[in-house]
Amino acid sequence: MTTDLDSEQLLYMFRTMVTIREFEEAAGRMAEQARIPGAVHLYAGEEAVAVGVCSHLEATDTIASTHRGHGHCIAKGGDVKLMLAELLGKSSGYCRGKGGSMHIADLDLGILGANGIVGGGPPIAVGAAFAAQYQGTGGVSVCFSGDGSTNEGTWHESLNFAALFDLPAVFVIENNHWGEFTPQEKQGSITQLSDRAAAYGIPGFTVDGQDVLAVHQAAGEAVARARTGNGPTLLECDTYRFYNHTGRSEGDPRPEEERAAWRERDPLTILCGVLEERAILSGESADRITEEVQREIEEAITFAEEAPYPELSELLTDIYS
Amino acid sequence: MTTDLDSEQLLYMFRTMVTIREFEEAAGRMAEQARIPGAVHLYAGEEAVAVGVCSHLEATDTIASTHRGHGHCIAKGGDVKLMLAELLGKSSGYCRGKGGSMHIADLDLGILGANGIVGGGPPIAVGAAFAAQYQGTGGVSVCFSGDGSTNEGTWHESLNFAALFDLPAVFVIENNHWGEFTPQEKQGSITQLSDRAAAYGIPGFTVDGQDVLAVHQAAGEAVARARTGNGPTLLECDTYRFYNHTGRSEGDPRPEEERAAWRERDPLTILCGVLEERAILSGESADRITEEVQREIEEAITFAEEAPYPELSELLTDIYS
Amino acid sequence: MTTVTTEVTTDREISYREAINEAIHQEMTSDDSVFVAGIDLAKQGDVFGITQGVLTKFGPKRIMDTPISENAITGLAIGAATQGLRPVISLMFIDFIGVCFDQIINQMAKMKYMFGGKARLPLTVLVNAGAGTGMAAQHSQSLEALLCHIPGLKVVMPSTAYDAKGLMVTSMREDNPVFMIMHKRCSRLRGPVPEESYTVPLGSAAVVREGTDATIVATAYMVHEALAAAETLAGEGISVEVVDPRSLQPLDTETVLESVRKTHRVLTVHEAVEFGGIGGEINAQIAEHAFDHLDAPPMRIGAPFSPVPYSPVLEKEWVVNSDQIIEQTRRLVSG
Amino acid sequence: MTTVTTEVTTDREISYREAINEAIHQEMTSDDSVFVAGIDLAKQGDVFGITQGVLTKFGPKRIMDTPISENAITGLAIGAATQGLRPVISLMFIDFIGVCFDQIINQMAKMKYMFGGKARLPLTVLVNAGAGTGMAAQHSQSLEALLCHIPGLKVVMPSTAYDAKGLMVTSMREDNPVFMIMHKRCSRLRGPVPEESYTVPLGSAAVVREGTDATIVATAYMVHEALAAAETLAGEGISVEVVDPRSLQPLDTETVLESVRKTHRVLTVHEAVEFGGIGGEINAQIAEHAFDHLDAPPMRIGAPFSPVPYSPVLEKEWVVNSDQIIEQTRRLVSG
Ligand SMILES: Cc1ncc(C[n+]2csc(CCOP(=O)(O)OP(=O)(O)O)c2C)c(N)n1
Ligand SMILES: Cc1ncc(C[n+]2csc(CCOP(=O)(O)OP(=O)(O)O)c2C)c(N)n1
Ligand SMILES: [Mg+2]
Ligand SMILES: [Mg+2]
Repeated sequence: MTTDLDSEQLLYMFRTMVTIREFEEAAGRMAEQARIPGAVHLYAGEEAVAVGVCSHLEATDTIASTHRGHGHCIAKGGDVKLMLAELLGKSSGYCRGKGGSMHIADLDLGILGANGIVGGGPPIAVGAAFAAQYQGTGGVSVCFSGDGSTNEGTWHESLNFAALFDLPAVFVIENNHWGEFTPQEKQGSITQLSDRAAAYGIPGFTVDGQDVLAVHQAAGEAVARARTGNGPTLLECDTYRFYNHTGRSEGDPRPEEERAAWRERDPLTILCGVLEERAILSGESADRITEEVQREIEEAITFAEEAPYPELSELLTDIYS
Repeated sequence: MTTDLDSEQLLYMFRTMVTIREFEEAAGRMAEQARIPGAVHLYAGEEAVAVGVCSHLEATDTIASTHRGHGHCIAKGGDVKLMLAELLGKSSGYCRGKGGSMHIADLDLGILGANGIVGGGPPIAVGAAFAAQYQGTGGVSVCFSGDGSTNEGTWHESLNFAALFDLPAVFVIENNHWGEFTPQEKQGSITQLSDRAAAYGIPGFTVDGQDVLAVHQAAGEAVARARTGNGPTLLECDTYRFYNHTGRSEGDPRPEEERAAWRERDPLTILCGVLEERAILSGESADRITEEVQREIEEAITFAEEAPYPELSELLTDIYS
Repeated sequence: MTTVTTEVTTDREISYREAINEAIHQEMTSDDSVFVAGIDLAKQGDVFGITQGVLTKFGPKRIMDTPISENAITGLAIGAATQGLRPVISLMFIDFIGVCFDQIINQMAKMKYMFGGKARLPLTVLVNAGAGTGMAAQHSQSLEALLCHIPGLKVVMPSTAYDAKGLMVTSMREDNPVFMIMHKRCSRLRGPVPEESYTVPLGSAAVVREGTDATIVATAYMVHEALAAAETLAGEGISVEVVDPRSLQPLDTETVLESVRKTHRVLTVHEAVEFGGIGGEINAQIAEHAFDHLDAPPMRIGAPFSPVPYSPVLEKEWVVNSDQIIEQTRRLVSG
Repeated sequence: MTTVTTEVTTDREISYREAINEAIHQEMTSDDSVFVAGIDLAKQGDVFGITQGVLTKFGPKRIMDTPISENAITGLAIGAATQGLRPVISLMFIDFIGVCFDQIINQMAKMKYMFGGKARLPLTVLVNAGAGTGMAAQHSQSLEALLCHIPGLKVVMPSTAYDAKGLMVTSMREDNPVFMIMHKRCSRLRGPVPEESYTVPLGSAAVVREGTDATIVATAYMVHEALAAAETLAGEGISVEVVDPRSLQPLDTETVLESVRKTHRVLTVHEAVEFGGIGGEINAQIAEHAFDHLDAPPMRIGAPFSPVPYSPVLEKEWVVNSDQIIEQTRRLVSG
């Protein structure tokens, strides 16, 4: 695949994907050790989607995320220190400890929040897209949704709404083929979810969600379409989560062969291969990057663990402006 | 158009359509005279849809209707006396006066009720379809929806659900091109709503909703598909309401030319033409039928007006079984 | 909050509906970030007439007709509010909050808190409540109690044209989600309303009639029924004070308690179903905080525990009216 | 309804969750028209474990995994119930009632009434409530008050394994929609549960501890907090009676009033946000109907007016606990 990306950009994308992976490995470990109080839904395996899409976004662009939101947050520029502190319920966290994994947000970076409600995000993404259009900011609103969530009515209402008003929005389906413990084929009777674009008269595409360059290219077209006033696009990314629905919990019902096959298609390995082929990265420097990122995550863990819990007086603040 | 219908059936359909028309004219008049307390949404102009579809249904089949439900009710065998008594809030009415126009139901006839909530009916239709499948009754569940209602999330969830489980359901869109005072093109960006079938992997068709024989034929295929275990169909019927959103109220925002053009395509006239052409009906006997129906409606009005109001003690009955 | 007894000095009378319409016009004039969205709001000016003239005056950018997609409409308001706009949306009938209730209770209400305070949601949601118009069970409810139980929302429910305008202005200037609950039977009621813009603070009840023998706390259209009852009762020598909370979330408990401490007897009246209605909350607060001042059990009137019936005879029986208020007040003062 | 003080004579102890599971198994065995539907209920046996073993025992016809489409799931139950089936559906977290609230309040609750009685809706909706598990604002609420305000619904909220089974059986045999609200922190609590099928009537409260100085009315997990508090208070010479309404709609007011007439003091406790919670309704009824028996103001404890916070320190502060109950009861009896 040819691409407009220079080596600096490619390395940045690689590093961001590694950051997501290492963040999730750490979060998974900490959840297992009960150091994180709530549920964490790990994004490991799906890194190419968030990074490929967000590589086109500025701080003035917004994203609406899901319960599986860490990857989106990091790809959009989120700070792993503040994220980990939030996972631990600390006052230095993104939400001062009030939100946790399912509600991490950073409005300054255009991150409109993870969301504990499946299908909760799309209507909000519509609102952000409308604001960009109304204010003429040139901003684009990206909505990430799981395959399972496309069967919620809110998703449908949002696509129709965005299509009707030519809103600057991109609806990304992260099709990891499972919703909790139920496979996609038991949630709907079509296999290619981008076919749903036809219901709204907008373009729909399916790309290999393990290949960040493929995602980057398709997302680039979709973002450009939105930015130039040509309305929303539905972009389905074929991907897979490497862990069970929450954390790295036991009892993953997905067939072992299926899991193994997808592990073969690790987005990090795929990108690494491209970078090596183009002599942008050697195996050695990839390891160095991974180690650097690991150190960064270790520092974030230390930061998070040392951070104070909120004061009890904060219980009743932040409800109203 | 060729058809499997014999003259008796054709005459029955004609008579049913006339009954709907005359019922609506009467209801419209009575609403204007404030003899009906609540809102009535008139079906006049759309008769061919209800009659064409319901001509395939038995009492064991069910329909879920809308706020514009009188036509569905009559086409499914509803009794105009009980309907009119209900419109007047009388205890002899279908719902003992507790429901009114937007909630007329007759479970014995498989009429699961008009519905005051746009998009309220489709999920319920899914349940009836499931019951037919579960119980192996061979029954079919038909869901009527307006064009506007197809932008409610419930509609989408219901189609996906029915498609996934191959439920014996037919989703009929009555595309009258307006939702309240807003035209279809301001409610979504596709023109042919049956295209939405692709989102669920089910067949979708659009037919001339003013031609009862066209509706009959398409609905026949859809009902047969459902009955034989082949799952749901989306059937869009192109039609038009002859009056304003509620009653015959003033201030219809629809362009005069548009209204006139559709008046030209009166489903009664169209069917009448076919019947005359086939020598099944003369102009004279058509008039006779209309007069008979008018007498029937007059009798129903008398029945309804003479019927008693509910006792005050009935206020608190019928809430729980 | 202190008691605000509304004293209006203007000869100009307009209706409740016109008052809200005027508030929208004035706020839209002074603030470009206000926009309005909902079903049939623009061209048609709303089925209740609330947005008449807005399209003509402000153009299609500022007011939009939407598809019948209340989740998208509500999300539109939430998402746009996070980006600095000040949306006003309508959900038409309060009964329709059901179709987008997740966006209301789990998104709109909680976003600020879940994000640790880093969101501002200056948005107003218009809804119409109330029975008595023959619209049956799905178009006649008074569901304010459902909204008042959700931290993060504010809820106002004016009874007069004056309060309608003032509360609408305040709501539109609030940096929080506010539900403006309009009562259908208040819609055409006329009253003095100054032309210039003014605010009525949220969380401030109004003593709409002073009295000494009993307090009636009443909301929305019930304020008018209570005032009618008070008039009749005055003829019998019973002096009734009528308190209209005007905003239910926040609720001005202090003004209610003050009145009860004076009259020693209280009857709370709302049109909503009595069980689980806001009257339970109000009376529980009174019982807890003014117990020693009560000379009789705190009483309540709300609708009986049934859906709203269609038939005019049943609907009339269902809706709380001044006769019931008179009867119960008599019991209250003789108890 | 008369007071039913549960006396169980069995040595067999199982958990609350297992008790509900057993009820489902038994009812499915005895009645073919029962089927179960919801997200991850069949193969996975529910994320809360409520439907473990059902698929194996009854096969895929009787229990189905559904798409993530709560409106369709709820409509499935309504439509199928009109046709004579007895659906049991799960909405997982009670927080998710928001996504299908119209189907709940405007369809399921009102259908029978709107149709003049000509519908029977024998269906049960399972939902899980409660904080204290680190699941944050959208997965921790106690929203029972919203459901109790809607005529046409019934609402049960058991606190023990015994009641869980008995109420589940009753709910599944009811010809009306019943919400079975399970509390997450009750889920693993064990208690004596007879193996054979039995019912606990709706609308019948249980006096779970007898006492003379004060009544604590508590729901769901708060029953256990109240019992712990009562134990401590007994050591201080304060004799507390604890009443668990068990079903909130219908509510057995009579048993509550009887207890209050005996103890003359009452504290109502629930985990839900206090403002607008069911405690307001209960205390308003007590204040109105047992006024002359009260020796102190009727008190309430519910959660503070905020969304449920995530941080363990804040969540612990948010959730009502026995310390608060002890403190308020001391105030109550000294007042
Ligand atoms: C309204 C709602 N229903 C159900 C759930 C429970 N739930 C959480 S994640 C999930 C699966 C979502 O699947 P998908 O959209 O494919 O996202 P993925 O987890 O695969 O990333 C479900 C059912 C929820 N959080 N919200
Ligand atoms: C949830 C909900 N939103 C809005 C309304 C108000 N409303 C009643 S009918 C209607 C238009 C429906 O349009 P369509 O589905 O095309 O049906 P038609 O009236 O054209 O037959 C609207 C918006 C409603 N009843 N329910
Ligand atoms: Mg998925
Ligand atoms: Mg229409």
